[in-house]
Amino acid sequence: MKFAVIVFPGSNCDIDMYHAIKDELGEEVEYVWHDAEDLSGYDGILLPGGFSYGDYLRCGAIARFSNVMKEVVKAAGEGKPVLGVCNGFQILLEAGLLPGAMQRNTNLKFMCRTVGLRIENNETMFTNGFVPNETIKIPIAHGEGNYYCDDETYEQLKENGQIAFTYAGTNPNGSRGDIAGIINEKGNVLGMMPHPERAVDALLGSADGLKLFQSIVKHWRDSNVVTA
Amino acid sequence: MMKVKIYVTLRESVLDPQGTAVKSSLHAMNYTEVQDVRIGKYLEVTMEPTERPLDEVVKEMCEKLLANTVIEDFEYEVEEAVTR
Amino acid sequence: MMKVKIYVTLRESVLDPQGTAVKSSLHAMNYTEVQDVRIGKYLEVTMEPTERPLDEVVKEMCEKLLANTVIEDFEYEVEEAVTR
Amino acid sequence: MSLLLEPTAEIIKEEKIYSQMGLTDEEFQMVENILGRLPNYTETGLFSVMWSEHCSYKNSKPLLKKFPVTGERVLQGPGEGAGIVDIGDGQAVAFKIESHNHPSAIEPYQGAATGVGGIIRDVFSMGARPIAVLNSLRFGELQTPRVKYLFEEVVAGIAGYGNCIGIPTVGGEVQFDASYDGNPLVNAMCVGLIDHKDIQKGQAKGVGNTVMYVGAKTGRDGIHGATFASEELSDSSDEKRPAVQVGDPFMEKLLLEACLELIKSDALIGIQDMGAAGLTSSSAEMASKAGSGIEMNLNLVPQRETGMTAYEMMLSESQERMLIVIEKGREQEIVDLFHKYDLDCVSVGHVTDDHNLRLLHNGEVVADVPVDALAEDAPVYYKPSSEPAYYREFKAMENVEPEVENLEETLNQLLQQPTIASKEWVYDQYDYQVRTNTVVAPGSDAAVLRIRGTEKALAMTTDCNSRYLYLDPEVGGKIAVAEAARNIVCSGGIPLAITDCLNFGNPEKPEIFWQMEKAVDGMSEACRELNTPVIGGNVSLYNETNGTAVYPTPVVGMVGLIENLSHITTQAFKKAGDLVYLIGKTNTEFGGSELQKLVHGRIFGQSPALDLETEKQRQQVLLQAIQQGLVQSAHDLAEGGLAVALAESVFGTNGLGVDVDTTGSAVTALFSETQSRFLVSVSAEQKEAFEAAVSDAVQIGTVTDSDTLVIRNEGNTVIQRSVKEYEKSWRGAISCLLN
Ligand SMILES: Nc1ncnc2c1ncn2[C@@H]1O[C@H](COP(=O)(O)OP(=O)(O)O)[C@@H](O)[C@H]1O
Ligand SMILES: [Mg+2]
Repeated sequence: MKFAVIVFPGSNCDIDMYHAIKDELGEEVEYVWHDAEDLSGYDGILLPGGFSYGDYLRCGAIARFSNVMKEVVKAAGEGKPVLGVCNGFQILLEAGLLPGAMQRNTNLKFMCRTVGLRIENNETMFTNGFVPNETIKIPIAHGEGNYYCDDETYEQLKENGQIAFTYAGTNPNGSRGDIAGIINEKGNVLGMMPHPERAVDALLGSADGLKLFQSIVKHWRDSNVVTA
Repeated sequence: MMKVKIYVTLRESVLDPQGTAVKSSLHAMNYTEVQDVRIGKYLEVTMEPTERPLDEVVKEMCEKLLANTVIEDFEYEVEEAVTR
Repeated sequence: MMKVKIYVTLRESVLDPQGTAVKSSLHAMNYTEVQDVRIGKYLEVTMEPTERPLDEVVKEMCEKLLANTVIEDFEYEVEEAVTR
Repeated sequence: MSLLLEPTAEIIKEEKIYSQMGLTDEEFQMVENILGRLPNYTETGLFSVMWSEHCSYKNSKPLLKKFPVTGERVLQGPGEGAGIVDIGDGQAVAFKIESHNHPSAIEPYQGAATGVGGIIRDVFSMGARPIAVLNSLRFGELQTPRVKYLFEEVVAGIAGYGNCIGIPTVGGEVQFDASYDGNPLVNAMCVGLIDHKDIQKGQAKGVGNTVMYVGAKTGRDGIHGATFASEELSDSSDEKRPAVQVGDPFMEKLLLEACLELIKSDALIGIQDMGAAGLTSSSAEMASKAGSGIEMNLNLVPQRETGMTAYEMMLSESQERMLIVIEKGREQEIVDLFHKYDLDCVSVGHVTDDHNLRLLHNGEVVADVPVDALAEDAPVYYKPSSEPAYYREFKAMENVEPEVENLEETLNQLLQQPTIASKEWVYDQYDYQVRTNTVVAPGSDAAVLRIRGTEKALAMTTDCNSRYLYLDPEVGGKIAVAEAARNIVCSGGIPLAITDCLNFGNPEKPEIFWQMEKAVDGMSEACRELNTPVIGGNVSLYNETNGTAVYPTPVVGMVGLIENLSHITTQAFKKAGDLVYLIGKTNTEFGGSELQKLVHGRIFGQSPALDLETEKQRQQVLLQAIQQGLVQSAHDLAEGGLAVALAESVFGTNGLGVDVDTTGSAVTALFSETQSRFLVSVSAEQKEAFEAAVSDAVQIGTVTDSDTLVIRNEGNTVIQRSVKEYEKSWRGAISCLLN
């Protein structure tokens, strides 16, 4: 399986994402610059964390107008897995690929720590490797991870099983319904604040995030075996 | 040259954590008359004359980029700016 | 009840990285008429009648907390607010 | 237009306008002699910034000469953006520390943020990829709203810049003391990795080569920042406001990536960041180092504001800019490289052979001065030094134990002292993980980062106990270096070298100069003994508010090499049943200690003693034991002594406890701050092997699974309290003080 790590000016978790895929997952991966015109050669699209365009104005607001985003929208439409982590999640929200918006953490501070995440839906292409309600340890590092959506949207998210992860234990940032990650209705676009790519090596504290990437590969293999 | 003043505010139904924090600070500083604080953005955009009607252009810029209409409202005023 | 609208802007020669980034983004989106963007804060403070003159109180709040006068200027307007 | 307002050369002299810029009468006379004529306004400005303490080290140069600066691993000593040390396999580590004290006192968020930005530029201008930043902070007591504001904003500024640019902030220290009330200290350190072949120098070589300006546009920010940094703060310092700069970490991220791409180009001759004194220092220093000259046309400098004068452009301290020299004729490829990152890159001049800095503006020569006079040949002063009366008084005092009634509660109070309390409130705001190399995050002794693709890692720390330095600058200076080395060793690393930031008061006062002199003597001796040469640093003087100096605070930043990932060790106990050892004898030493401060509300007497030979021997033996895999956890004893070290080792272990028995007087055993001691845990199976390896280790107890901290003295239980309770006090203390 071949992944693209999209690099916006100001992305800074691009390298981490790249190494997670290449060194720990063992799949093909390439960096793709924000002005790229074509993503058709990739099977999965990864939007890494960081501060695209300095997070100026609003997180993800400027990046969403990059050239490559048209291609990301197209890939999402084709059903390819699209994963946005942290700033990548914020960009997906700004681009309208996922519903809702991000606000500043309720304590108004950036926070970096490892938190517990509950798998709310293990039947997605991103979570099929987890058991239902499993709790995993994944780092967060963000200043604006306070997920907001209106009541109607929230009910829909719940009903459709679009809530992929919630914070287990204390909600660090005030997000609605303890939401840490959501998927789109079709199930192929995931946005999450925690950083699975930072949890792929026990030396650094946790390897729980690796299962997420393995889930994507497994789903891809399964569906490609059928069509091949 | 035109100067467009744009005010971006959080929608009423959306909680404003920053405003709440500022309100408590003001109370702690004994400004007890303060009932509520809402914090938004104030943008000054200097523009050359546009081909399309200015209102149309400004509104579009706000909707597309300057405000996130999922949680924010915007208003604007246009001022004729003096040429420097 | 009074509604005080406060505009906090960066002082003239202070660098505005946000404004610069937004300007380039608007250019990239083909709003080439945009000459300059400066980004500041807009606060709406609802207040009960004050004992001291309102102007004095608001100015003090701005200087002490709401604006960072080392790099920011502020202006405000007072509006009689409707009681809710 | 404002050119017309600039005073003429004659008026500058007659009305002593130069003195407002910071030049003395004698210095102005020197300038006149060098030029053989009167300097104009711009030229006077060039000399005044370049001859400020911040750029010229005119008061500290004689002292800096005392530092040992060479060693078998040193590839680049002091004098460039950052020092560089060999770590084998063609790789090296580049690091440097720098102060941003005065800007942070005026505008704490931007002051701290631009301090971080500046030190990062120093490191990548050497060609190194920055891999970590650390900081060392000093504030007044966390009691007044002003101090709380400074503390919160400084931390937010460091976080704001470091997080955005995506370099992990992995460690540091924060101490609180009334002497820093009006003059906080904000020191930032950056560590970078580099391949030997990529090492760059800030040199303008090759007559005819092109001088290019890259990065952010120049505005009127921070004009005369370097001069400002060389003055005492006073109540009117707020009027210096225009000296405050705003940082743009996003721009710096682009500049960083572009410059690291640039160093791979053989068109590059030299590169230097525009830090203090901006365009002036970068151009003059690059030319002076290469024995050449530079001519620039200031009309070509990218400008953010209209109507800027030559004086303003040359003295501006706008951030996120670099000056580079490239081979003539290859300008376009360099321009293209920077344009890919949306950055300005323009040719502004060329290298000459006349050893002058010549500036053109609007078709006229606006300055023409010898570069050496600006850079290398700045005046040097040998200031008078005199031993302060307080020192003699303290020296004569006996070491006595403070009186303590309730040891258990005293420990609880010590754990809440902001200097000892958990700094989680601080480092929770720093992204210490980005780039996924951080193996030991903040919260242990030194931070540890693995070097991807190898089995090696780097340990790094900043340290300085300024209370000891106040009581005895020479011994305190030694302790600062030794403590940093202890932290490296406890993490499993070989101490390599140090960078230092000398934060002192006004050097024109003989008692302050004496403190500097003694501190440097002590540090130099420790560096020699511990084989950690000084590869770079920074001096920040005039740290005074309304005439009162801060404690002498020469912050030590140290980097160590961990030869194998398996050597990485932390301070936390690992499992119940492990044996707890204390290495090093304990004496009654309370001068400058946390207990003395707690009990008496002030510090006095003698600082703890330090024997460098013992220190070195213990560090070597402990490091060997760690490398042989005989040690489960290691922690040096610092503020608060053994009791605090025990508590810190058991915190965060989720249910472990400890039970130890001490000998001698309980107060001394628990809280004395005798130096060169370590707390180590060892698994029971390795008891013999460990004891054979570390002969002066004494077993004092065991790790338990009781979640209780038990300390006995001569068999009597003096402390028995739940770890959770102590941990709560320790973890919550700082946020509690802030609310
Ligand atoms: N300003 C800071 N920034 C980042 N980490 C910090 C800061 N202050 C303290 N820390 C971290 O907290 C831990 C304890 O600090 P400290 O008590 O100074 O340790 P030590 O006494 O071993 O030098 C260390 O891991 C240190 O890196
Ligand atoms: Mg330590």
